[in-house]
Amino acid sequence: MNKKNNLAETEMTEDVQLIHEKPSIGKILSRFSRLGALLLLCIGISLLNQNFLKVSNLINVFRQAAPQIVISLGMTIVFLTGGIDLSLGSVVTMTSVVSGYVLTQTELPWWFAIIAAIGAGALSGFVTGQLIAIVKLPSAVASYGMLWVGRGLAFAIMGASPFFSFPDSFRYLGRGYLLGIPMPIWIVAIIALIMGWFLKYTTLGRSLYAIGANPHAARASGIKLSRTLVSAYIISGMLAAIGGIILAARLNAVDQDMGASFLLPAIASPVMGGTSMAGGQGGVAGTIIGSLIMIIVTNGMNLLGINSLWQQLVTGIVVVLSVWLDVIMRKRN
Amino acid sequence: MKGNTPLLEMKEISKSFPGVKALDHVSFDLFPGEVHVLVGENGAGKSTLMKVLAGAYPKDEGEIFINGETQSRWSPTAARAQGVAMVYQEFTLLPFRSVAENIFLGREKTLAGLFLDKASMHQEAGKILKSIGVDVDPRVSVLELGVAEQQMVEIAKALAMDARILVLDEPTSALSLREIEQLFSTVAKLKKNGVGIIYISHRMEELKQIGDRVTVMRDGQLIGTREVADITIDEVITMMIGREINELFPRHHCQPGEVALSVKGMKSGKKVKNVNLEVHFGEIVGLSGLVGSGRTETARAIFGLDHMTADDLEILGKKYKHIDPSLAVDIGVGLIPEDRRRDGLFPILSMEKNLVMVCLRKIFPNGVMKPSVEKKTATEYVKKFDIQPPALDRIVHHLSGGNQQKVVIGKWLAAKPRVIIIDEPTRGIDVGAKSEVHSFMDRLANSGHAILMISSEMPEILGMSDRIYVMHEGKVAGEFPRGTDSEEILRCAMGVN
Amino acid sequence: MKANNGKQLRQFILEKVPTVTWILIVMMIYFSASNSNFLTFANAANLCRQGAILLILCLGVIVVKITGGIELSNGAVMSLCGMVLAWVMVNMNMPPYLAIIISMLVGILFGTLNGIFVTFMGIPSFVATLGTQGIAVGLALGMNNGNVIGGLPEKFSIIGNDNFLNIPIPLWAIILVFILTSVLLNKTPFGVYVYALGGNEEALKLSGKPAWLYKVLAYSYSGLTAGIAACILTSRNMAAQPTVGLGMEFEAFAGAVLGGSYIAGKGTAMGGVLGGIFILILRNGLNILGIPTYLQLAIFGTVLITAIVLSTLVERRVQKMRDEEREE
Amino acid sequence: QPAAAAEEAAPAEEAAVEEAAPAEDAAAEEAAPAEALTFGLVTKALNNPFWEMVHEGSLKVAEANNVELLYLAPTKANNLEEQTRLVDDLIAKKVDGIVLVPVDSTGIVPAIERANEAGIPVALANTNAAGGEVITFSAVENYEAMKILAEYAMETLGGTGKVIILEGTAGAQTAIDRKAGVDDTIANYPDIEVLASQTADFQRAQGLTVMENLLQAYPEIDAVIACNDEMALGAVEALDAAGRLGDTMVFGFDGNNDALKAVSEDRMVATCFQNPEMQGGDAVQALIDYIAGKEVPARIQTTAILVTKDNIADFADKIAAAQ
Ligand SMILES: Nc1ncnc2c1ncn2[C@@H]1O[C@H](COP(=O)(O)OP(=O)(O)OP(=O)(O)O)[C@@H](O)[C@H]1O
Ligand SMILES: Nc1ncnc2c1ncn2[C@@H]1O[C@H](COP(=O)(O)OP(=O)(O)OP(=O)(O)O)[C@@H](O)[C@H]1O
Ligand SMILES: O[C@@H]1[C@H](O)[C@H](O)CO[C@H]1O
Ligand SMILES: [Mg+2]
Ligand SMILES: [Mg+2]
Repeated sequence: MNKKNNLAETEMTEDVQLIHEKPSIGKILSRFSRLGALLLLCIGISLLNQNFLKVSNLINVFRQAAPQIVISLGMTIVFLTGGIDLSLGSVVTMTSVVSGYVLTQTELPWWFAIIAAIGAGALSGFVTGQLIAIVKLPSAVASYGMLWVGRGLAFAIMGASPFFSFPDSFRYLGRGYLLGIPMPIWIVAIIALIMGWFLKYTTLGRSLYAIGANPHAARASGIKLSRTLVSAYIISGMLAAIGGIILAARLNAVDQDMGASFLLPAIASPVMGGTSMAGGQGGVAGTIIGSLIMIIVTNGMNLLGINSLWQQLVTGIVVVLSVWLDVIMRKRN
Repeated sequence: MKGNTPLLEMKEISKSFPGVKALDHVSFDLFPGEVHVLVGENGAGKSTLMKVLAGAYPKDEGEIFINGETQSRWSPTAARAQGVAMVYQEFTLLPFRSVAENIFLGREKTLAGLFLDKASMHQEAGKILKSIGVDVDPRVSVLELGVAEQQMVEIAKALAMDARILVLDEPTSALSLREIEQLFSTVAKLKKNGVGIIYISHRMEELKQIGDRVTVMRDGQLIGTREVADITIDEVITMMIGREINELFPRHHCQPGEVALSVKGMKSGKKVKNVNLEVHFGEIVGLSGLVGSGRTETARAIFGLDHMTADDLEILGKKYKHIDPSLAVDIGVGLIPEDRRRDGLFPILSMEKNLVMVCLRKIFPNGVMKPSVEKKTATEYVKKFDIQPPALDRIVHHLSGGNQQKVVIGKWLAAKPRVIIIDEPTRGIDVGAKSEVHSFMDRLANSGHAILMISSEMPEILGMSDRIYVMHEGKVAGEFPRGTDSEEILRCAMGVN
Repeated sequence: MKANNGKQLRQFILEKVPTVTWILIVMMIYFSASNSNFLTFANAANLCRQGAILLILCLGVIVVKITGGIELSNGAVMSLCGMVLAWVMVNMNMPPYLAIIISMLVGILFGTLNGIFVTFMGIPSFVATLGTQGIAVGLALGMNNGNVIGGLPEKFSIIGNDNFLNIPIPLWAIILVFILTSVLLNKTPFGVYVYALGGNEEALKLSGKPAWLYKVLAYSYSGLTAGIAACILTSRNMAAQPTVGLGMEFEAFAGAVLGGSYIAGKGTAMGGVLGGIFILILRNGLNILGIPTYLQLAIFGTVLITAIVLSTLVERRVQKMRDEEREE
Repeated sequence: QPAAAAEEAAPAEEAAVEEAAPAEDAAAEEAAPAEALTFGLVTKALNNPFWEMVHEGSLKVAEANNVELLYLAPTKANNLEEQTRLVDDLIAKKVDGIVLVPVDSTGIVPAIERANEAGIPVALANTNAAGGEVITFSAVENYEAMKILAEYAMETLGGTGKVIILEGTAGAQTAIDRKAGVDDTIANYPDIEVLASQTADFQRAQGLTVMENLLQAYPEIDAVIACNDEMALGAVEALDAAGRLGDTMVFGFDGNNDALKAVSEDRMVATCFQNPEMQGGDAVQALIDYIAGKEVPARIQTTAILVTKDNIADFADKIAAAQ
C-alpha cells in the first residue's frame, strides 16, 4: 500500500509545458518604478546642488535614514500579515528609555542596555501580538492601546527628567565608524540582509505572507496562526528597539517624545515601497527605497536652502505623489 | 414569442480583462415573459456578460438594445432606469444594516427629498418579502440572517425594482429545496407579468424545470442558443465542454485496507452532537445529509479547525486527545474545504506559493527553503492536475473557478496526506472540471489513500462512495453500502425510519 | 414574561448602549468619590469647553471610520484652519463671522483633498490623510513663519468662553454637530451610503450610486468638523499656533475606536461622542486627583487598553447570544 | 570682559540666595495655616531636565511651607492646547494657586484670565505672558543675559566668522527675547555672517536633526549659538558625529547639568546659568506670601551667570550630578 502512496510516477503522463511569462516593458517599468523615482529624485537634486552627490552627504543621508529604515522594516513585517502596529513609535521611545535607564541609573555594562532594550521591544511586541492573536482585537486597536502603554511606561521609568550622557562604547553605535562607514549604516545593512533572507527563504517568513493573503486559509493549511502573528509583532518590536538604540546613541540622550515622530514615516515608507497594507505583498527592498525617498527629499530641501517650515508640506506632497505613482503602475499590470 | 421585438438584445459584445478575453463578440437576446438560461463552464464569461448588461462593467465593443432602441450611454444608473435588475453571484448586502435598507439601497424613499422614510420602506420591504414567501422582519440586520435568508433578501432586492429584465446569477447554490420552490414559483409569476428572466446555473436539472431557451458559452464565446424543449441535457453538456463526457463517475472497485481514521462520540459546537465513523485506507466514504446537518462541522472538527471533544479519536493508528490543523497536517490528514475562497486559496499569491503552502514544513523541516525544490514541487502538481494556464507566477485570483479548485486540491496532495477529507469537491465547478476531480479521487483511493467525501449532490454520493454515512441533526444516523438507492438515504437524512 | 424582561434588560445593557458607557460610569463614580471637585458644575463646564474640540473631531472621524477609512489629518487641518482664521481677522480685518465661515471652508477643502486622494488617486486613507497632514502643517507653519498669530478682535473670545442661554457655547457646538452627524447618518440617504461604503462598497456601486462622491463627502465632513473645532480652539487661546492640534488626530481616533467603530460599516455618532468623553474624563479626572503627569500616561494606557478589551469581549458575547437565539 | 560679566553676576546671585533664605524662614516661623494649601505647577514639557530643576526648586519651598504641590506638564512637549487643558483642570480642581510657565506667551492669556475669574492667583516662572493678571513673574532678564552670552561668543570668534542660530519655541517670550539679544549683538559685528537661524523648539532631538541638515548645506561653520542647552547639546552630537566639533564652537543657555559638563569637557564653549530652581521656588514663595496678604514684587529677577571654562569649577557639584 505504501508504495502506491506516491502518485507522481504513475500520473505524469502528459508533459505540460510551463508558461514562463515574459515580463512586458510595462511590468518591468512598474517593478522598478520606485527605484526609478528615487533615481530621478537624486538626479534632480544633484542638478540643483552639487553637494548632494558628495560621498560625505550620501553617507549622511544613509545615517539619517538608518533608524527610520529599521523601524519601517518592523512595520513592513506587520503589514505583510495584514496588520498595522501603531505602537512602534512609542516602542522606540520606551525601549530607548529602558536603555537610558540601564546606562545611567545602574552599574550594568553598556551591552546589557542593548539587550534590555531589545528584550523590552520583544516583550511589547509579544503583548501586542497576544492581544491580536488571542483576544482577537483588530491590530490597529490593539497596537493603538499599546501606543499609550508604551508612552506611559516611558514616562513612568523616566520620571520627570530625561536620561543623558551615555558611555562612549554605547555612543559608538550611533556615531562610530567601522572601515570608514558609520555604524548605523552597518547595522541597517546587516538587519536588511537578515530580514530579506528571512522573508524570502524561511518558512516562517512565507507564513507571514500567507496570513496576510488569507488568514482563514493559512490556518486551514496548518500554519500556526497565533504563534506566527505573535512572532511578527515580536520581530517588529525588536526592530523598533534597535531603531531606538541607534537614536539614543546618536542623541546621547533619551526623551519621552523621541519615537513619536517615527510612526508616520514608518507607515509611509513601506507603502511607498510597494508593501500593501492589506497584507501578503511587499518586502525589504521597497521599504528601504521608500525610506530613502522620504529622507532624500528632506535632505535635498536642506541643501537647496528651503526653509524648514515648508518642508513638511513638500514631504506630504511627495508621499502622496509617490504612492499615486505606485497605484498607477500597479493598475497598468 | 419570436414575433415580438426582443426586450433585450446584446450584439457582438466584447470585454477584456488584463490577460483574459472574457467576452468575444457575444450576442444574446431576451423576450418578454421568457426564462433564458445561460450555461457554461467556470470562467466561460456568463457573469461578465451579465455585469456588462447591468452596467457594472463597461463593454469594450458591441451594442445593447432595449426594446429595439440602441443605448448610447450605459451605466448602472441607465441599466436601472431601463428596468434591469440583477442578483449577483457575489454577496452584495450590507451586513450591519437592516433588511429594508438593503432592499432599497440606492433607491431610498424620502420625505421632502431629504430624509429617509423608514416607515414606508419597512412596509414595502415586508410586502415584497412576503410575496416570495420569506418570513423575515425588514428591521433586523442582515447579520442576523442565515445564508439562505440572505440570498432571499438579495432576490427581494432585485424584485423590489419592478424590473422588466431580471438576471439571476446562480441564485440557488445557497438555497434549500423549500426556498428553491418559492423562487421558482416567483419566477413563474414574473413570467406571467411579461418580465424577461436570465437565469445562470450549474444545476442542469433546473434548466429543464424553468428554462424556455438556453444559451451556451465557452471561453468567452457564444456556442449557441436552443429551445429547451428541443435539446437534451447531454447535448447541452457537450456544447459546454466541447466534447462528450462518457463516464461521469469513474469509481468501480475498492479494496479497503486497515482503519485510517476512527472517530467515536465526537461533539463540536452546536452542530455536531454525536459522530461515530471510520474510514479505511483505499476507500472513499461518502458523508451525506441535509443542508445544516453538520457535515462541514464534522469535517472541521476532525481536522481541528473547530474545537471538539471525542470519546475516541484515532488517526493512522494513534490516539489523539486534541487536534489542531497544524498537527493534522503533520500526521498526514488533509482537508479540502467547502468554502475554497475563504479557507483554501491565497488569492494574491502566485500559483507556486499556493501549491507549496501546506507541504512547506514537510519539505523544509529546518525552516529554510530552497527555491529550486519549491519550484520543482509546484511544477509537479501543475502538470499532474493540468492547471490552466500552467504559469507558476500567475496570481491564483486570476484563475477560473475550476482551476482554483485544482490548485486547492493540488496544494493538499503536495503535502502527501494519507487521510483526505473533501467537503463538496465539485461545488460551483463546471461539468468538465467535475469529472476530472472525480477521477483524481478515484486514483487517490486506489493508491491507498483514505477519503472522506462530503457532498450534497446525491449522484455524486451514489457514484463515488464505497460506503455512505448519513448525518441527521448532528449525529451519524445511518451507514449504507455502495449501491443503496437514493430514496433510502434521503429517508435517513430526513430522520424517517 | 419574566425571562423576556431579563432579555430586554440584557439587550439594553449589552447591545443598545456602547460598553464604554458603563466603564465611563464606573470611572466617574471613582473620580467623584476620590475628589469632591470632580463632580461639580464648574468642572462640567470646564469639560464642555475643553472637550468640544476633541468631541467635534471625533464626530468627523466616526463618519470616515464608518466608510472604512482612517483620518489622521484633522489635527493638522485644525491648526491650519486656526491660522487662516486668525490671519484673515488680524491682517484683513475680516469680521469674525466671515472668518469662521472661511475656517470651515478651509476645513472642507482639505477634507475634500483627502477624499480626492483616496477616491481618484486610489491612495490608502492612512497614507492620504498622512500626506494631507504634512501639507496642512507645512502651510500652517509657513504662512506666518512659524509664529503665533495673536491680537484677535475682542469679541472673538465669545465663542470659546461665553454662554448662550446659560450653556457654554462650545457645548452648543457639540450638540449641534452631534445632531447634524446623527441626522446625517440615520435619517438621510447619505447616511445609508456612508454605511454602505464601509459595509460593501461594491453593492453601493452596483446600485448605480456614485460611491466616490459619498466617500469624498465623508472626508469633507471630517474636514468641516476640523474647521469648526479650530474656531473654538482659537477663540479659547485668543491666538492661533501653527502646531497646536498636532497629536489631536490620535486622541480623536481613540475616541472613535472606544465608541465602537473599529469595523468598517459600523459605528454611531453617540459612540463617537462617548469615546471622546471617555478620554477627556480620564485625563481630567487624573489631573484633578493630582496624579503627576509622568504617572498619568501609564494609567491612561492601562485603562484604555482594558476598556478596549472589555468592549471587545462584550461585543463578542453579544454576537454569541445572537447566534444562540437564531438557533432557537 | 566676559569674565568680568561673570564676576559681576556672581555677587548678585549670592544676594538673590540671601533674599530667598529669609523668606523661607519667615514662612516657617508662621504658624501653619489651618488647612494646607494646594498649588499646581505647570511647565512646558517633560523632555528637558530644566523643568525638573524648576520643579525641584518649587517643591523645596512648597514642602518647607507645608504646601502640597501638583506637578503637571504637557505630554506633547511645548503643546499649547494640552497646556491650556492642564490649567483649566487645575482651576476646576480649585487649587489655591498656580505656578505657570507658558508654552506660548500670547495663547496662554485666556487661560490665565479664567484663573483670574475663578479667583486663583497665578505666578509666572521663567516665561512671561502677554496679558492676564499675574501676581509676579520670576525669571532672568533673557534679553540682557543673552546679550552677555552673545557678546562672549563674538569675543571668542574675534568678531568674524560664520554663525548659526538655533531658536527656541516660536511664540515663547524667552525665545523671542533671546533671539533679539543675539540679533542685536551681532548687528554690531559686520564681519559676522549669519548662515541660518532656525527653530529647534528648545528640544535636543530637534537640535540634532536641524544641525545635521545644516551641516550638509554649510561646509564651514564657526559657531552655533543655541537659545537653550538642549538644542546646543543636540548640535554638539551632530557636529561630533560629522567630525566637525573641533571646527565649530557651540554656545548654549540654561546651565543644565550636562551642558555644564560639556563646557568642562570643552565640547561646548559657554552657557548661561539661569538658576531654574530659584525661578520655581521664588514663584511658589510669592504665591504663599500673596495668600498670606503680604506684598509681592511684580518682577522677581533671577541672576544669570555666564559659565565658561574660567568659572566652571564653581559648578563642580552640578557636573558631578550629571553622571
Ligand atoms: N474583475 C475581473 N478582473 C479580471 N478578470 C476577470 C474579472 N472578472 C472575470 N474575470 C475573468 O473573466 C473570465 C470570465 O469570468 P466570469 O466570472 O464571467 O465567468 P463565469 O462564466 O461567470 O464563471 P462561474 O461559473 O465560475 O461563475 C474568467 O477568466 C475570469 O477569470
Ligand atoms: N467555516 C464556517 N464558518 C462559519 N460558519 C459555517 C462554516 N461552514 C459552515 N457554516 C455554517 O453552517 C451552515 C451550513 O450548514 P453546515 O455546513 O453545518 O451543514 P452541512 O451539513 O455541511 O451542509 P452544507 O455544507 O451542505 O451547507 C451555514 O449556516 C453556514 O453559515
Ligand atoms: O527658559 C527656558 C529654558 O531655556 C528651557 O530650556 C526651555 O524653555 C525656556 O523658556
Ligand atoms: Mg459567474
Ligand atoms: Mg457543508
